[in-house]
Amino acid sequence: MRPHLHLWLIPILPLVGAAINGLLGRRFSHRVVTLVGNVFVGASCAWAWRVFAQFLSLPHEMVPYVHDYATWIRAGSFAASYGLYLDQLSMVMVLVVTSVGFLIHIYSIGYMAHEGGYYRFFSYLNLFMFFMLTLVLANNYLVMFIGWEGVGLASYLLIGFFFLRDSAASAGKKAFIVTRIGDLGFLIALFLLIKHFGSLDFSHLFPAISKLGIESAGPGLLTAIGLLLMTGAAGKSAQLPLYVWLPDAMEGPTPVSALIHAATMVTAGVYMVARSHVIFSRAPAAMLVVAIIGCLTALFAATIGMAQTDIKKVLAYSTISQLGYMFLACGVAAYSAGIFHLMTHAFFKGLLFLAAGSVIHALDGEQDMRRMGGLRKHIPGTFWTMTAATFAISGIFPFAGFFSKDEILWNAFSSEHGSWIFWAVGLLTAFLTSFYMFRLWFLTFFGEFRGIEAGVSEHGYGHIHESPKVMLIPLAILAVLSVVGGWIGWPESLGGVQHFDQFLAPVFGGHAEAAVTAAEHSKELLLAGISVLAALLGLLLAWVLYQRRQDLPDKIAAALGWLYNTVRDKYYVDEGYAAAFVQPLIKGSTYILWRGVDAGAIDATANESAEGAEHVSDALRHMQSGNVRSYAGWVAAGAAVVIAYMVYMGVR
Amino acid sequence: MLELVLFFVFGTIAVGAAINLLAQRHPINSALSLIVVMASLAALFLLMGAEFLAAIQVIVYAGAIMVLFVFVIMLLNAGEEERTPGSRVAMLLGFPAVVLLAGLVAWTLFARNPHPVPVDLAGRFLGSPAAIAQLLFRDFLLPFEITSILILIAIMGAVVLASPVGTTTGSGSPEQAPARREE
Amino acid sequence: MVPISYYLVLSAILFALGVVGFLIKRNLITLFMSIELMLNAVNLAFVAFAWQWKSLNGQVFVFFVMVVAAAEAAVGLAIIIAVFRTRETLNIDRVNLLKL
Amino acid sequence: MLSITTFVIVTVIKIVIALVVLLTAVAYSTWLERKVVGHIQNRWGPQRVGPFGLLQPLADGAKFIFKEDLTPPYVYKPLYLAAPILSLVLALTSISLVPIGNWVTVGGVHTPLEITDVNIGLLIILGITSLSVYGVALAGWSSNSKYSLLGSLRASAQMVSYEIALGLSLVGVLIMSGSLNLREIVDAQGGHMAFWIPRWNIFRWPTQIVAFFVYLTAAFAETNRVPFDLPEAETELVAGYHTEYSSMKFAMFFMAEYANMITVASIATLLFLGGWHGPVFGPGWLQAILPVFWFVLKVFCFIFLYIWIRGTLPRFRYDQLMGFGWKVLFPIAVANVLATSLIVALQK
Repeated sequence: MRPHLHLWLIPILPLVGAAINGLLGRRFSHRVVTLVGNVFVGASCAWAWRVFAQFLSLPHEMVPYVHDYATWIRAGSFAASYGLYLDQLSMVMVLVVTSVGFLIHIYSIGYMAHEGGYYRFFSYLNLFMFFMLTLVLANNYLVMFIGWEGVGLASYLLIGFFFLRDSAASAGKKAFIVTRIGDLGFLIALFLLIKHFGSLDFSHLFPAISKLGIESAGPGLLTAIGLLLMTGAAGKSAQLPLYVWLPDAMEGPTPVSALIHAATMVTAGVYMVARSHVIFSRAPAAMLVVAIIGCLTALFAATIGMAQTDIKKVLAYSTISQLGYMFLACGVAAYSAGIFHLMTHAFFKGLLFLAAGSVIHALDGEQDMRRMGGLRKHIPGTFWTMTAATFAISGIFPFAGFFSKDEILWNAFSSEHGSWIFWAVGLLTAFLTSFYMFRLWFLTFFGEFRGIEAGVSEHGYGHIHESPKVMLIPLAILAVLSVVGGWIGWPESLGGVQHFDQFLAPVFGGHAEAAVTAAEHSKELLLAGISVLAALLGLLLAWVLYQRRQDLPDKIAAALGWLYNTVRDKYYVDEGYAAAFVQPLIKGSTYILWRGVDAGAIDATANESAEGAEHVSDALRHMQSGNVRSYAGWVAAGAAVVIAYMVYMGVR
Repeated sequence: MLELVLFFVFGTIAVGAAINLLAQRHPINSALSLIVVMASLAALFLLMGAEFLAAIQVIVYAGAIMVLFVFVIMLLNAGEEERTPGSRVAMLLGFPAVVLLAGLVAWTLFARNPHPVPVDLAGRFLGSPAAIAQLLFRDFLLPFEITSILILIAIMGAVVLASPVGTTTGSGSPEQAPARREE
Repeated sequence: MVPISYYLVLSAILFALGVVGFLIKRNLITLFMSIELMLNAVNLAFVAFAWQWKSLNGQVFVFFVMVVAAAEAAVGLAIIIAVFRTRETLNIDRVNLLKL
Repeated sequence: MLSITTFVIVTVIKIVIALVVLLTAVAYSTWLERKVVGHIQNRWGPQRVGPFGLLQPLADGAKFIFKEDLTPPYVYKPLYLAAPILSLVLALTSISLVPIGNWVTVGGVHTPLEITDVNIGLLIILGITSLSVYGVALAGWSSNSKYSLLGSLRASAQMVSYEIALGLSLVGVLIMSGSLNLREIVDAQGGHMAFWIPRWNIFRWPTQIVAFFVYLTAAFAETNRVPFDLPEAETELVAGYHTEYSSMKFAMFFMAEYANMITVASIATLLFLGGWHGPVFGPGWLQAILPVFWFVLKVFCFIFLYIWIRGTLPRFRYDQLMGFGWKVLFPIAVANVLATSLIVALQK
């Protein structure tokens, strides 16, 4: 008899929380809202861990553990059900999402304490958790798509949380619409799947696809599906060319940026690609595209990140480039590496955002790094956690980032899909990453505080205050995680055991167990060394520029001139999109649709018909003589006509 | 044979009374002739074996509703109806329509099926109270209840409407009587 | 042996007479009576059909028609009383305020 | 099944007999009334005409016939004339459905002791009684006098109201015997229960006793008898709806009233008191006669009760009358219907 691990509890609990807070929260006290908002997520997190325990002891033939709860759509041969699908991959995702999510919830208690719409915030956050877990646990693409759209909705709501601020509202809209473009591709991919395989159920779909051969000869059906899926993923995970919404999404509260736009939602694309690895691994062309896109995005975003001055913007671009890494991993069929990096990234990037939030909180909402500095002494807790995260993301041994990033780079170099170009770009990106991260680090925490002479927040200096415990504790936990989190993926080359790869092996096939020779090991070690070197180089450069010779950066910027401006202004991509797509759309809808169709045709017909009716009725109203018997006459006539018609029809 | 004779007797009575209803100028006479129509219809119902309906027809229609009419006529002391210029529409439009109606129906019934099926009297006492009750309280229970509620509302409406402004007592009970009769 | 069509014709005649009454009479109460006459005609048709098809539903319908007629009479006559109280007349041609 | 002709002949004969018997019964119930009320009021009542004034009814009849038949001015003639006839006719018609005994065979003709045996007899009788309102109403209205009008309005309102209680009080019996045919209802009451109590409906369950009294009261009101004789409350309305009537027309109303009393009495007998059931013994002719005798006896007792009450009870006030009808009798009757149906359902 199969043990029934009640999976449904994991998504439902946050939904309940969201419902309670959303419907009744307005009347609740601050304390109650806090309680409701966190207890349910905490419960779902705890349950997730319990499920994990059971899952490990689950007999081998029962993995993946699938459970259908109800039939949703039944149209002819096609059927979709509300079902949950638990295998190692989704297990990892569930754990990451619930744990990080729970930590960030706790953090938000402190961060949002003084904001309006407190209950609204927690209700949205819980809602997001529900949709994210649905996405992760779905047992067919349709339910996954619900979660997919749902997290989009939640992110829209949360980005526009301060909806009174116009920039926030428009940022929310931007995120929503840009993601839509990708979702269209996703949808079409789903239609193709339905058309050719008649089902969206993972447990039907993947075996069916595995029977097909590899489309090495030339692009075919699977390639098309893969590319379309990649479009969706690019939209959701902010890859080229659809990354533009993520930086603007920083308008939302910082916990939101941490949870949705760093740790979980934006990685949904990676998860989806990994989930569909069966399709991709049979479509080399698609995989190549994925790898290239990932690679380019990583580099591109990293370069932009170098020149940003807004602390959250920097983190946003670094998120994009890290996501690029993950796609690169998927593109070279190193899915487990991608997921590994996803996990570690969730730790340290979440931490980075939270710490940044703590800094902003300390400075009463100041986000510009040029007006920070010397905060090390004022907010030590934040500083130390931030430090851990910075080292982690820069991939310095033995922090978490090192292992995941290094595994990606190694695979990019070694796997049959990879090539040294990918590796080179990856390495360059790693260097840039560590540079801009340490730039941020130095600018924020070292030197002396530049807030006063800049004249912003005139009472800033005295008011720099460390964040409350409720914010520091999650920081601490995440800091620990971003230090040790990577060790479960300790590569053999360093005499460790790849627990992570082995855990995920059943899902992605056993390429992790590829017999690797000592030569391979030495090569891998060499590459690892190089990447660490690059990271240290970045650290050094940042130290030189922003600690020793603080006049240099402006000189360099002046020297580089237009190049620097281009990078600082994000390559004018937004402006380009505006000119290419947005303006034509606005013009067209203004002149053709609005003035022409709506006002010219639709309204006109409505008005004209109304006036005609008025005239007619004006003529007819004299029938209303008020004489009942004349009415009776009309009725009789009408009856006669009806009867006559019926008789006529009967006769014919 | 006997049925045919009875049919023609009562049918002629009904039609005659109906015509009288129109011809009379005093409402009370019209009311009485309408009662006659109803009585003869009750007889026709009996011919068709709807004995329960026949009784009900007499009790409810003749015994209750028409009593109401007579009451109202008495209370309002309605006299001969005065001659006022009617409406042209009623004359020019209504009458042709009526004629057309009657003509069409007659034509349909005769010209369309020239050999009317004679119905055997096997279903003699088809409408025995028991049978009707079976139908009424089993298949048509919901409509039945709804109509009873309708009646209740009608009673209240009648009381409210008919009672002089301010008071709600007054000419209540006569209006209520026939309505209550159904329950 | 009465053919059903006879009954139907009779009911048609009665109905037509009712309509005519509604058209020519002026007294509110008499108009009401014409309506009742039409209802009765319809009842006759119902019973005739019920007889023809050996099904009681027609008769049950007549029952309901009667009930509704009773309610209608109660309310309608009350209305007539109210009208008489305000307009001091029962002549339908004098009760014609409801117009443009 | 008889042939049409014999059927018609037999029916005509029965009608004649019924008329004669009924009219004499009516006549002598008036005599009885005067006698009994007289003795109740410590008088002798009619004495002169014949022994014990037994010929008094004939004398009255003669008087009515020879009295001047005057029609007051300003009456609405057709209805003024039609009203009394209408009420009398209706009163007599309702009798025609009342069985007074079993089937009998006279000269090879097997026929029931009633004019016609209809299987919804009771419904038809109720219908006819409901029509009898018109007689009163039209009389009062047509004779164009305020006394008559008031009287008739009261009378009709009263009859219409109490008719409901009347009908509902019968429903219990109908539920028990499951038929609307008077004969079947009576047959259902044959035999006796424990302790030699006859199986009459009134004894079947206590609820039926209640029903019987409801019927009794309603019947008094239906027939406009004391204590419900407001329509002809001499002190206020002279003589109510027949104030303006004289001689034969008045006599018709008079006869109608008593005929109605007899009808009501016989219905009570049939429905509650077991109809013609009673100890039957002796030779064949006696066995043939006895049921009829029992029936007549019961009806007589009922009529005596009528008169007795008239002699004893005072008259209600009109609002009391209406209130009693609607607020007391009607609910009791409904409750009785519910209770009886419940009992029957439980017995099934």
